Amino acid sequence: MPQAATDYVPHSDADMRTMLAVVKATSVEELFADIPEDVRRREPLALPPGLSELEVLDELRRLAAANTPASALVSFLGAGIYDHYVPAIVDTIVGRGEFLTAYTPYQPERSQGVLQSIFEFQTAICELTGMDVSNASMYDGGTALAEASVLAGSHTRRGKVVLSAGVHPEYRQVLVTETAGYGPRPQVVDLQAGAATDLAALARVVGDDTAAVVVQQPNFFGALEDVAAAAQIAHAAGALLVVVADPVSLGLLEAPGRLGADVVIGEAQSLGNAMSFGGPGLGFMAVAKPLMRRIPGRLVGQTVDLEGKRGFVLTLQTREQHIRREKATSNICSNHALNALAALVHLSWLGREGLAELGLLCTRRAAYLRARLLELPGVTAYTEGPVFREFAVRLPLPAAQLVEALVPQGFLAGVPAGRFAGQFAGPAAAGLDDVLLIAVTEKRSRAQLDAFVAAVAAEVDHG
Amino acid sequence: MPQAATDYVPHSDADMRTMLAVVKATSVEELFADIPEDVRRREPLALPPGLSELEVLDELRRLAAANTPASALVSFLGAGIYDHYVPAIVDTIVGRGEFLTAYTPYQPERSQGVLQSIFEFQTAICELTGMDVSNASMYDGGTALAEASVLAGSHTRRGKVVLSAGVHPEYRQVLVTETAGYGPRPQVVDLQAGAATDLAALARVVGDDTAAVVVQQPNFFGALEDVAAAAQIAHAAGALLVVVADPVSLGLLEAPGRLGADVVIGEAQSLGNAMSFGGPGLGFMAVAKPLMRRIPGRLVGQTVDLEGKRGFVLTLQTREQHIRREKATSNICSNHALNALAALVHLSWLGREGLAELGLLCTRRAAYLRARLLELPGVTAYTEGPVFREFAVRLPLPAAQLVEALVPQGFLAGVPAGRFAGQFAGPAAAGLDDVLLIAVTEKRSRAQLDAFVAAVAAEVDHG
Amino acid sequence: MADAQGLPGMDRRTIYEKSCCGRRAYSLPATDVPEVPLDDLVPAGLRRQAPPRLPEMSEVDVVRHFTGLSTLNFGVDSGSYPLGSCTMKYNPRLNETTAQLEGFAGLHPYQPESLAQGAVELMWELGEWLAEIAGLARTTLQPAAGAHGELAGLLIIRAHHLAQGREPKRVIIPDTAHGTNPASVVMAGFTPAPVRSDARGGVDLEHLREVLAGGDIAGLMLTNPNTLGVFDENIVEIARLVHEAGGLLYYDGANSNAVLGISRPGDMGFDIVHFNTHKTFSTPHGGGGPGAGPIVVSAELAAYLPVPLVERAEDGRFFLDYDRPQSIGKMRTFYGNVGVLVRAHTYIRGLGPDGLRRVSETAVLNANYVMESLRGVLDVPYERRCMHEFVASATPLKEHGVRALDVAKRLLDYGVHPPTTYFPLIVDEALMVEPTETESREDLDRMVDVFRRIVQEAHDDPQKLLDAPVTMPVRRLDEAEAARHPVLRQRFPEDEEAGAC
Amino acid sequence: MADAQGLPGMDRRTIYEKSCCGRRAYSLPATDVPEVPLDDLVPAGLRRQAPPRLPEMSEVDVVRHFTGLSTLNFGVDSGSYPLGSCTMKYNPRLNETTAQLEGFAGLHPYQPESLAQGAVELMWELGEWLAEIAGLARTTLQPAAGAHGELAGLLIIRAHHLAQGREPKRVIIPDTAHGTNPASVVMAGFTPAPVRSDARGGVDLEHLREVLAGGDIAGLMLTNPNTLGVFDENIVEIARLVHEAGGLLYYDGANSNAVLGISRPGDMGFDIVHFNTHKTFSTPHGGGGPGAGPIVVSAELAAYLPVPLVERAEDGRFFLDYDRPQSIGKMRTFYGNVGVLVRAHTYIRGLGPDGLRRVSETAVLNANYVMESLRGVLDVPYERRCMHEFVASATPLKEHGVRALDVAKRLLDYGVHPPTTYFPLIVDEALMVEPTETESREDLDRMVDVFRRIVQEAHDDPQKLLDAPVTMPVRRLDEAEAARHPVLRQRFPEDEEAGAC
Ligand SMILES: Cc1ncc(COP(=O)(O)O)c(C=O)c1O
Ligand SMILES: Cc1ncc(COP(=O)(O)O)c(C=O)c1O
Repeated sequence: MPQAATDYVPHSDADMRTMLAVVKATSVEELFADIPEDVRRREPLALPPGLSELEVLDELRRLAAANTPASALVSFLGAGIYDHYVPAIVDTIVGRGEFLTAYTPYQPERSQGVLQSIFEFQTAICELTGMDVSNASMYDGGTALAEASVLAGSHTRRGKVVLSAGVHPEYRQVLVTETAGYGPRPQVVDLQAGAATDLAALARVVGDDTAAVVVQQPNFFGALEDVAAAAQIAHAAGALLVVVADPVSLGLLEAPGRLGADVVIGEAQSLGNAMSFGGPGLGFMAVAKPLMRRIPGRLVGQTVDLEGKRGFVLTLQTREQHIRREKATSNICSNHALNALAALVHLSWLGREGLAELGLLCTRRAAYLRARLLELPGVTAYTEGPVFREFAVRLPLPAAQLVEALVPQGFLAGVPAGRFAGQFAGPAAAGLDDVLLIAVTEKRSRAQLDAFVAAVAAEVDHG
Repeated sequence: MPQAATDYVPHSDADMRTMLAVVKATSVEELFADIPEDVRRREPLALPPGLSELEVLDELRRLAAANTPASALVSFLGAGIYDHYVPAIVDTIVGRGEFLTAYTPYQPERSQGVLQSIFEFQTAICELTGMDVSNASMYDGGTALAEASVLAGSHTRRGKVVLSAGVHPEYRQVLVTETAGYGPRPQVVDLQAGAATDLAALARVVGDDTAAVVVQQPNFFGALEDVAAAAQIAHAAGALLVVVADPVSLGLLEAPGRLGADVVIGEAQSLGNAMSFGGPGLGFMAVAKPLMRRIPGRLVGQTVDLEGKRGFVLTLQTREQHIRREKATSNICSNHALNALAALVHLSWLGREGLAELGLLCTRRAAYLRARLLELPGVTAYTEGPVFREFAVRLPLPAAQLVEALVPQGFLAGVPAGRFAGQFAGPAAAGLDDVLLIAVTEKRSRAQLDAFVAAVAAEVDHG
Repeated sequence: MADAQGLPGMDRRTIYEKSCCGRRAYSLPATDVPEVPLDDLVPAGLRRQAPPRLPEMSEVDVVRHFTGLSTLNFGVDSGSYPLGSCTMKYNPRLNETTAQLEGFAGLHPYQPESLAQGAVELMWELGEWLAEIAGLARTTLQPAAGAHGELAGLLIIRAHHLAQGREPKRVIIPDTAHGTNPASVVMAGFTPAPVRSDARGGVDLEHLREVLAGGDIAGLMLTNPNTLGVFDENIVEIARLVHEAGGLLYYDGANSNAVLGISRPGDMGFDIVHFNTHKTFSTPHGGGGPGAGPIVVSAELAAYLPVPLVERAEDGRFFLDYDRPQSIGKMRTFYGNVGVLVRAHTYIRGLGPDGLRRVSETAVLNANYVMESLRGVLDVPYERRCMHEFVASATPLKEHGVRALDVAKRLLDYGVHPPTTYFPLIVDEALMVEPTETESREDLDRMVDVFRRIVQEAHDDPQKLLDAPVTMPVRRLDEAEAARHPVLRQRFPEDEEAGAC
Repeated sequence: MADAQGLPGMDRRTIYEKSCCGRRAYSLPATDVPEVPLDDLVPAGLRRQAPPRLPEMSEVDVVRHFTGLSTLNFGVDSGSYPLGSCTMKYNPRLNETTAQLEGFAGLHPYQPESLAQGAVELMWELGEWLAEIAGLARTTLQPAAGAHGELAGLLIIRAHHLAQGREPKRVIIPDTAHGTNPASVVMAGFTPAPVRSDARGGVDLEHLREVLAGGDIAGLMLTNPNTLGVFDENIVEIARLVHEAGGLLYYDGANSNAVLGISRPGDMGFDIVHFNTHKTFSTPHGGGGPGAGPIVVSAELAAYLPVPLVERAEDGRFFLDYDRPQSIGKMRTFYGNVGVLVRAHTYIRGLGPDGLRRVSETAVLNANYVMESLRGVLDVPYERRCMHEFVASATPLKEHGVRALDVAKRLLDYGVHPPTTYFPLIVDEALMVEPTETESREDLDRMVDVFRRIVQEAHDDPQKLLDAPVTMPVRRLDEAEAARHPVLRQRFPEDEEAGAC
């Protein structure tokens, strides 16, 4: 009988008969006798029939071909997901079956590979952020923020968390949704003109009910915040400072830990991971030593075996749900370990100098593009002051319209800020529809930047 | 200093200094003192400057994008290279660094992986071909044919090899070129109408000067040859029978070994290997036991270690150039081991039943397409009788013209036989320009075949 | 220098310990824009003082380091992995091929929807399929894992009650439940109300009635089959009772591998279901993740699903719908672990309804086969058929001074990955065995044989188990020490005393 | 069942021994055309009687089998691999990425040239680059490996002489030459004329003059630096002498890694050069191949290059030129190992002229560094600088009953791949060490340290070397037995006696 659908079950018919005999059943049906008849399904599921491997691939190629991926265009999209170059070695390593097809390392003696890699990842995150303790990863930036808020609430036993509006609007939405029944209530502080956080307003709302202050660096519009000042405000009120950090920026920008952060979270997709329509990315969280026993998720620690040889294990598991159940610091169980491995490989490839180089190249090119765009008639600065690799400009036409117009020329001009209009208020919220968020990675050559400026110029002239 | 080109050299400047000190040199220059000044190059090579990894990838993507690969079209191209489906596991396995980046297994104790896999490959080839001994691979089908001819010459000490014109014309050309100074002289026997070898003519030219008779099954135009009859003719004259076999056909067609072949060679690209513009493919060679010590290339054999445990080693190396130098059976050193591994994985995935299933599916679809095409006005059979997955038809217009005409509709209609016109004579050579060679793999669904027939019909009407 | 040991991965230095000043693997494009002084770009005050001490290595060093590490690890590709409740089945490589197609992997979440129609179609289709498999109405693909799906589901339960002006607090959870269930309950703002299991391993109906009688019931979370591997025959009655009490039923789908096409949670009476694609739908677990935890809800609850919801318009176009006023909000940035979802889609598309059914039939057969073969070897507490997994107990070995953990460690020496040992809590010295459907009879026989041997060893020479493992890169590791003196990151020499690398 | 051994790859059954009746991994589209009876398609007489006994396995079994096998293997990715003459440098993964781009991997050789312009451009460009690196005029990319390039080159030498109405028979080959050189000479219809090496390891000029005086000289084949790792300082004189005698000079480019951008064979006086891309240009060797052996020839010899030659037309289009009446013909089916050539192109494009020069500088520095560090530890026969490799001799250890092979086996126990031991023939107990440029100083130090240790062991406890390896999956293998009773394929039980699987 031909095999016309994929099937990963090994048994031949003879195997099935032998095995049924061992379990003293005459049919597979019998094994399901415990399932009451009225909840047994007799008709086949209404799903398309199975396909052979090559047909499945054809079908998935058809679906893939119905997309025009940003990676194939000259893209300036960012706003949380970045098209950085992933070195070729990353996929080779994360594709090795021993990493790819392993579960969480519950048996450390047979899992030293992934355990050591997580230990190394934790170290890398600590080094980048300037913090003492990093966990083995979170789902993404947004959920990491929600967890940070819960952590701050339980640590300070306070009921409010104050967020800069410069924190990614989707992260803020996730925080609101996920902590609806639990953890501190969020309050948002607007941005001032120029897109940096209004620190005076922040200082006004932070008080002794505040569990944490959250700022993002660079913030959603690319503005560089005064993290140290935010730390002062937070700490003066006995609150924690949570910083949402962009790991790629941390070769160039000061480590939040040095500026007073108590918790640093963020999204590290841009290290080693494909954009993949936004997931799976890589949430991370690092904390200062005193918060070590409050951090959610897996932690890997160093220990010794009974001969005194170094090894690595999951540790401080009494924080975790699988041991502590309802007393756990979080419900997170599966995390994004493989994405963390990818990030670690990418960071190892970049190394100490490479990360700084990368940041500098992005910064230079972003600054160049910003300057060129601001020369165009009607284009003005939305983000003011220094930026890292992303900034926003105000256009003389709706940003979404510009994006659409430039697609046929092979450009993805940026992310229209109007998409997030509901998430902003105050001076920075005016006329968001004309604001375009533009990210420049190392993939964008000067030639592309120049061509892009020319294309924008043409549209601006039209408009 | 930024690193603006790829560079796989690990040394820092400090390393270089330390090392130079150890070798008592003050500069790297000094190490090259043995090279006479007049053959030292002082100017840099006139090559484009180095590029960073992402720029190299961009450039190679540009070049790749300047091709429209057959794999992305509805292709009927064959004639030696086939677009069979390669299961996803193949690349995973051959991409594992331990296989990919190993050298020839000179140290068997540390190379059991590749040695065992070659032993398994040799077994698979023996099973497919019905022969006793297979080597670890050859470069490709054409060079394997040249080697087979040399082997036959030295075994029989005769000076002529008689080739059916049904043997791939490029294989024949390679044979002619490579053995110009050494080995038996080739003589070609024409095909009769219907594209099978003219066995009567073959019988006439085979004599006691003949080292070997060579036929291909299925032959270049897809006709099925009477291999047993060819064997009789060869053996009657004391010559060897060399069969050029298509490994994919060997789940369905009789093993040449059972029909009297002394040597079976061929191209196994279609097992597990990308088409890759024709290379690297996978030449193979299998021989009957008495020829074991004449086979060129690597052989892996089973043995035991000093504790009696089974293991595998390169063996009978006294046939080989690295031991026997000018007395070797061949000069081949590097072979196509990784391609052989890919083929082995593919064969293991197909298994006993799968290879037969695959052959049957191709045969059915090819037969269907042939029948449908032959219904079209002016389309007549070139290849007559039963076929496997490939056949030739005579068109009412030049085949190359049809191919060109159908590209915009997404079809690669086949290989125009006119391309090989100079390599044929006799009845089958007449009007080759109108002959199209059409291959149908399992990738071609009935819907595609029907659409193709319709497209051909439209062109035939035009023409 | 280390002693003679020829295999790779034995150099156990960390990547930081292998790092060497001035080495590098990276290359980046040359600066092609004006080299503005750094101070003019980013003021010194914002810039980093000390560089992060990332490793400095050549590319081959990086490759060797991680290749070596991988050989110290164990995956499904390495051998049998009967880790109960984790469904460590074969992860088809086809999934990897499809997920890596640039048309998926290269998509930016904010690119115009018109340029991502294939991805949205895939998500829509997968949602429909999961709804059919669950026997419920609408799907969200956002949750990143099972636990995240639980949280999403519980927030929907919360929204449902709030919409009716109620705010009940208690969510019933059997004592067999996975730790994520109670933890999620707390994170959603509820309190867990535990319910006992009966002698057959199912929910104790008596006790359930008692708990329900306590009122304030928001819902119940149940895994069925549960983590003992038994199917709760009273499920229809349980659902009736909970619904009567005003509660909703949440199905923890971690064990769905037992019932695909055989019994649907929706038909059992559940209102919300999550699937762990990394268990049931073959997406690889990657040493801890990423997975995906899509949830499916009844038609009545669809309004509360997180935004955006994947929709298909009249004209056949696919779109992300944000205009859902009753939605709980957003469960995560962007839309879900799309890369993982492509794999799950690939898997379901290939297997089809018959293949999925065969998965469950075989998973259940395999578990029963191993269970029956182990009767008399280990204790098997519940005298009934199991579903896709079963729990054995190593209690009888205690008299030899041997515990489940020792059995687990000895299994390592025989090349079999140990079963789950840390739960379910209600079985003493539990060994939760889930062979999965992709293990062959030979592999199961070998597994049974190894168990037998080890039990024999426990009788004859228990020290062998206490000493295990002996064939691993490390001997038994001191977990207590790790927790007592946590070392959670590399320490650099200069942290202790000043000095260069 | 095997004894306790927890690591994978230790199940040493072959895939045939693991095979099980009725298992399968494959899936294929359902038959969608009329199911004509098989006899009507292919007559029974042509059909197979007994199926090939391919393994029957599930997909996970196949994956596990080969994953296990891979762990028994050693590649550059596993550690240092100083296999002399083989240039086992790092194989950049970028090469794999580019070679797998569908735009290259999916090309059929007979698709219209207009649809393959990128591939032909790549080949053209690579040909130009290799010509520049060689210091010669035109390239053919057809040869599949070095030995195949040698044959092509010798056939060109043959054609050159024939075109001048001559048919000289002798090709001069130094005693240091690799075995492929004499073997290729024979296959091209020539006879090898050996020439001795002098005390410094170069060609003995006296002897060369004698051999030349014998007349009938077709040419000379030389590796420079040669397989002793020394550069022949007399190369200009050698070339002059051979040319004077009417011969052509063939450069075996296996050792090109020493001279990239530093000295060009064309400038030295050679007429033909082959490169081994799998040595010099970082394409992986794959456990034996595939490689590529492009050759470059002088302008005078270009007419003889095999067809098709890659050409660029006036209008910028690229094409394959078959219209070359003086061509020797075709060296292979189709055009060359294009997949390998893409990798070589990628490598050269990334490194550029400076990077290539740095390759050779570092390769030579590394070799000298190891050689100097080993002086006093092993015998280093030639008291001069080496180029990218050097030959040490284990002769001093003979007094302890230890030979080069024993040193090699002991190296395995220390995780270092041994050097080449089977040649060059003129050094007793040769250990030909080629570190390559991608090994770091630490790795070289470790290598030296291991050598030291082993030599110490040879003095203190030679049995350790004779027993080696002890940490490998197998102990020392009996190669003589393998040759005496060749078992070159799986034997099936039913081959011995009838019986099912
Ligand atoms: C029964 C059960 N529920 C929930 C979970 C949590 O799933 P995830 O790890 O995907 O968050 C698990 C995972 O082990 C489980 O076994
Ligand atoms: C000096 C020398 N010449 C020629 C060759 C043959 O090259 P290939 O293996 O590519 O045929 C080798 C390979 O080892 C070699 O070292």
